[in-house]
Amino acid sequence: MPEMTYSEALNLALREEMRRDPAVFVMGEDVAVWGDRGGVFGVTRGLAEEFGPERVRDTPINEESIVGVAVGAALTGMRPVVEIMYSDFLTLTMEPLVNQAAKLRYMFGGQARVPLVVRTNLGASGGKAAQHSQSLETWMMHVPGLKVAMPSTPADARALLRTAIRDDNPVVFFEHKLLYFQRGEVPEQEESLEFGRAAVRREGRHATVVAAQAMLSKVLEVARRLASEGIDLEVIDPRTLVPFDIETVVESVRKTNRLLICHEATERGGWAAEIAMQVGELAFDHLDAPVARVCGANVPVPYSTPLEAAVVPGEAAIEQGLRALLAGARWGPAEIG
Amino acid sequence: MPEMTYSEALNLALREEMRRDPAVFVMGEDVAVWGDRGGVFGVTRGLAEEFGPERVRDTPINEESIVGVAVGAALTGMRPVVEIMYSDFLTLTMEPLVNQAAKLRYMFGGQARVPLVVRTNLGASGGKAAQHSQSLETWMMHVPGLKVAMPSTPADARALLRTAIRDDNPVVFFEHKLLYFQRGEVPEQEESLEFGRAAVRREGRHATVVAAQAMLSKVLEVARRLASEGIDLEVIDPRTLVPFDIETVVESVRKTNRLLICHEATERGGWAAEIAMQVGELAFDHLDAPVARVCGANVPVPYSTPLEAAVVPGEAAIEQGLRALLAGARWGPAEIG
Amino acid sequence: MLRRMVLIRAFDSLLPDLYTRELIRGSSHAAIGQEAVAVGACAALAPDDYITSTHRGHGHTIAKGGDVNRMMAELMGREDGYCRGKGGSMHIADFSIGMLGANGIVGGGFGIAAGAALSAQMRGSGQVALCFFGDGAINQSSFHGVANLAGIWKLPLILLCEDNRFAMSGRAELMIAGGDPVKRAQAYGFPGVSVDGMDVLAVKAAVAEAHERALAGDGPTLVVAACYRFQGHFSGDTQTYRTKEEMAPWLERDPIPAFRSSLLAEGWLREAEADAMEEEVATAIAAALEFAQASPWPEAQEAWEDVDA
Amino acid sequence: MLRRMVLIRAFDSLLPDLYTRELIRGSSHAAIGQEAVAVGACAALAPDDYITSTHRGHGHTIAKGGDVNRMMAELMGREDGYCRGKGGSMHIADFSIGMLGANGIVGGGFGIAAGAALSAQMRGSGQVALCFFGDGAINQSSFHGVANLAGIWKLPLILLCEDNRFAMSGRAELMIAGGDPVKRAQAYGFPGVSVDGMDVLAVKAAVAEAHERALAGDGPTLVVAACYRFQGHFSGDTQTYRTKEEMAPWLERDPIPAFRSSLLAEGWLREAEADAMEEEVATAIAAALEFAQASPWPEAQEAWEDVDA
Ligand SMILES: Cc1ncc(C[n+]2csc(CCOP(=O)(O)OP(=O)(O)O)c2C)c(N)n1
Ligand SMILES: Cc1ncc(C[n+]2csc(CCOP(=O)(O)OP(=O)(O)O)c2C)c(N)n1
Ligand SMILES: [Mg+2]
Ligand SMILES: [Mg+2]
Repeated sequence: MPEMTYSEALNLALREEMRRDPAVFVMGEDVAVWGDRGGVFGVTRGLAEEFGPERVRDTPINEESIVGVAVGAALTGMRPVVEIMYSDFLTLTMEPLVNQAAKLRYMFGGQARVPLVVRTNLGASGGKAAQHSQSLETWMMHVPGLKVAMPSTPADARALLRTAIRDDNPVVFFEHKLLYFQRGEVPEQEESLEFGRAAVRREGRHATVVAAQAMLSKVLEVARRLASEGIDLEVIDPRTLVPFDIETVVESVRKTNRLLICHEATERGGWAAEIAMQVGELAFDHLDAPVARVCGANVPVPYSTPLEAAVVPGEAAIEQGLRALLAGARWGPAEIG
Repeated sequence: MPEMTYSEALNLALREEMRRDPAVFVMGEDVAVWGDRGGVFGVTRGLAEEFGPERVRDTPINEESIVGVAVGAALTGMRPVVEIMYSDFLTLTMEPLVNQAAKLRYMFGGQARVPLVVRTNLGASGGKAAQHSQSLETWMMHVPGLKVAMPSTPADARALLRTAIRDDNPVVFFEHKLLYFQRGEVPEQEESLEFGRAAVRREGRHATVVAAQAMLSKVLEVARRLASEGIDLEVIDPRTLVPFDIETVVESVRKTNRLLICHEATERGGWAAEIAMQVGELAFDHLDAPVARVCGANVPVPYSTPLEAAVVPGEAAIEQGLRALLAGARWGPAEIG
Repeated sequence: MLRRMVLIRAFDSLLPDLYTRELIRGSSHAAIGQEAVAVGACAALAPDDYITSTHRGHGHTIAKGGDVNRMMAELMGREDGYCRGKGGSMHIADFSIGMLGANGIVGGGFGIAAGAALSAQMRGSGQVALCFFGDGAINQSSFHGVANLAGIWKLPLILLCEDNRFAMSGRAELMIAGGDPVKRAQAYGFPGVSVDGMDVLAVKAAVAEAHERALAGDGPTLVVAACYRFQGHFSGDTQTYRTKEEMAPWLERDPIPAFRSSLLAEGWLREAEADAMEEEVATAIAAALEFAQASPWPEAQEAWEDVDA
Repeated sequence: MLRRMVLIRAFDSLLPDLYTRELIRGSSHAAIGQEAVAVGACAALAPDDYITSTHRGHGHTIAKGGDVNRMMAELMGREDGYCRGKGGSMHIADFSIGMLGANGIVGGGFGIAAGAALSAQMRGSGQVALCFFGDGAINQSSFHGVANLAGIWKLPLILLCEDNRFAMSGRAELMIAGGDPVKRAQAYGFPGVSVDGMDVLAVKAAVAEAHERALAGDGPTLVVAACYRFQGHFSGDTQTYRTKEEMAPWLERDPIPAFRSSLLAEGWLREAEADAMEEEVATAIAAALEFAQASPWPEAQEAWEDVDA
């Protein structure tokens, strides 16, 4: 299998889908002409050359209209894949995304289809500070009518983006800044990956951990470390938040009896709670300890290195959380301050 | 104690605070000239007459600028109280609210204060359909730097709005459409009500229910009904979601050993999960059954009477949820369809 | 065209009574007095052209050729409604006639219309999109982004502003900086045209010209149609924000009798034909009421359908 | 003014090296070539007037009288930085001099500036607010709502567009419908003024006039200053979107030597004074570097402070 970066894998999916279906087109700020042509993180690189400026559209700086116009195009036969440069700028697109894209089909009694993909990235990385580091995927999960993907590997990035583009519903597709230039194997063949199928990234029996993207690699690192002490973690990558593969998590918890959920998004009101709630509903009697979480602190993301490191869960915090879970004690990030 | 409507109680709080502090002013669509002067739900009635058009400002239809400009005014010595006619239109204000109001103080290292109140209403009522019925309070709860209030009675409406206006931080103040014209006693004296203090609306020992606003009255009605069967519910109204009075809930659960959370907001990713998670963290060993929830269905709010009634939790759904909780069984709204 | 105007008037005239009888709920907004704008504009479009509408959308739907039976059934929340009862007044859509939906969000149609125009342009379909919006909506943020995009991409888009002088209680002259909405077009480098919105033929002519520009690849046009909302914003609006005196001259310019008289005077229509047409409309409306009331209520479990495609 | 221009140049010239040495992180954007706009504009303001800035904000802060020591400490994420290390380049603010913050959101300053102007108007304080923004930002939705409000409320607001011809790779002439941003003012009924942004005195004069209008209660002015970004959007920008040839004529019009020469020619400055001033700036910059590096790192638990007042 060829190796490529996450960014290249996304690029490949776009290329394949644009070749396959002339209705697919790309639109966003600096997606065509920027850099060596194609997006701050290179995801759309070379597409303008191959598909021309009609299908790879640089827009003015107006996120609201990027999504708003994409909704109209999606309703009328096109399959727009738009890029919002940072997920913080989703705040500017909530009206068309939430009041229009997510609801039109429903409000119109099934008349409409909205095959729209909104690609963006989340997460803190290297001091981008509070307005370029947010992880807003939980908002989207709370909106009926939106699907939510968050791939963690190059192979998944390509396969899930492909699925997203073929989906007749609006998909918010969250990439992670720290993953763009990480390499991984990607199958030669185009592969389909259905939404709602979690990946068990590591099997184990002492506790289950759910984590995605940048948190996933930290969790796996901690798992390797704990393995040397004979602690076996099962690590699950959800891949999509809507639909969410709760069965895989529940099955794992039935085995391990302990669950920790780890996300970078702000802890309060974040999706860890939703998963914990569902696991409680479905597997309460199998839980030997309360579901635990290690999540982003309830503060905006600060700039300075030591501050950023304090609020984004690192390996130490994850390990501490896991040890507490295994010991049965309570642990929360508010206490590490 | 005089009786008045929720809307009148809010009006009273605005009036009192505007009299007290010349920095307080009101801004929004149709808040001054509409109807008998003052807002679709009458909350700002008569304020334009008393305080003049400078301090009670009708704006053009542009929610983004209403909040955006209010942030600038709040930073520079004023205390704006803005009205967003329906909380669905908060989607248009997320950039100034989330990226600016919530974060400026933090990003600027404590230099700024943002004494801003954004008043709006949530909930379904009488067929307003998908774009005028959303309950988006959980989004706000997930944003560090925002406080979130949702009063359930006229007395609380007045007291909490007063506290919100005096707070030096941005507060998103959710009213409920179905409450505006409900009456209740409001103390003669101006009363302070600190944020983060839940009200125990009914004491009981068999299960705890957390609910606010329109759900609260339904829960209390069900509680009355179950009382005749000897089932004693403890009912807690959180009053504010941020800060949240988790102690009161935990204390109650220590006594009742069962918890149900009921909100109108979409179930998936809603705040019931957050409260359940925290209770799990703090009182896992006291739970005799998994925390349950009866919440809005994971669909947009439909128009037609039977459809709307199906997706917004009614007394029957609440009762069914409670009976299942007391019996230890699992219950979810997906199953009532 | 006269028939459609009369049909709109008759349809929207039912609303207060339907509310009183609790046959409809939610919010609905009558376009009485503004019929010439909807009908004139749609008369200049091809059947497969797109329109987007507003909260005040019944007239637009009828003008584009919508079915009053299904509209009425939707208002009553019934199974045979355009949206199977899920939408109500503010979300009526009929994709089969290019009607991409009313919208409960002021300014919500800008992106949809511009996107449909982009789609038509990319597909080379020769379709044009027309966006109805109010004098209030021109101040909405989404106007700006869409006007700019339409300008640089020369989208086949007609921005049709129904300037009925009010946005709820907000007077256009107080809310629109610069006073006249038509000035906004120049800022984006495309033409802005003012037209008498009480004159259906004038509206049609202005939109036809904009339509030609769009098809020729010359991009968008802003058409501002001066009109007036004869009734309250919605049923129950006390209208304390305006006086009978200021309304009077507008009410005198009612577009329907005006158009009828001119058709009669110019011999396009005979008195008897006109009367027959009005009777026919009355019959259609009565039939719509019957159709709607005979339509079943949706089943509760349908609330879980149509979320995903 | 020349001193501040030179100081901005010197400050922003350090950025690439600081990145290489990993002394700063995140994104920062140099205003090299645009110094005349920041300095000319702020020179026309009173000390207690407000400004809002952009992602490219170092120049604005220095021009308003900011302290390069605290700026540099902030860039390095230290305790003595303007934001105690929480903000970094894109969030530097100094409320003591009316500098209401840089902003990471393109268009994020419009509401803040207009709100400050509204506040000044309501308090009768005689302050004016100036909003710096780019040719890219004029297309942002927030421009529209704020321009409209400022127009109808006659806010004491100066909208200062730094038209440096690019928004990252987006060329102003391709992205701004209608071509010239200055046209947008007319749409809202207030004046739009074009000025040579390479000429600090011209900028100062234009802003002074807008300032007078604002104080007289005549409302906002849009000032469009034509300038050029001499360097990449940020460090690491490969600038494939523009050619050396098109840059050359702009680079020749460097505002600093131009202003220096004219001051010398007109006798306002002597060569020796100019050299001394440049040396003094070099010393100030060296001191800032030293100050910042000597400043302690914030403690981890400070991350939990400053969320709430
Ligand atoms: C985003 C948004 N803000 C506010 C409203 C409430 N609202 C509904 S109609 C309306 C007035 C619209 O005025 P205009 O655009 O002139 O249309 P008209 O009602 O005159 O037809 C308002 C403020 C809304 N539905 N959506
Ligand atoms: C809302 C938003 N969209 C996109 C960006 C990414 N971005 C940062 S600066 C910039 C270009 C801004 O152009 P302009 O306003 O002309 O300012 P200049 O960089 O030329 O000074 C872009 C697109 C952003 N920070 N915020
Ligand atoms: Mg109007
Ligand atoms: Mg620029």
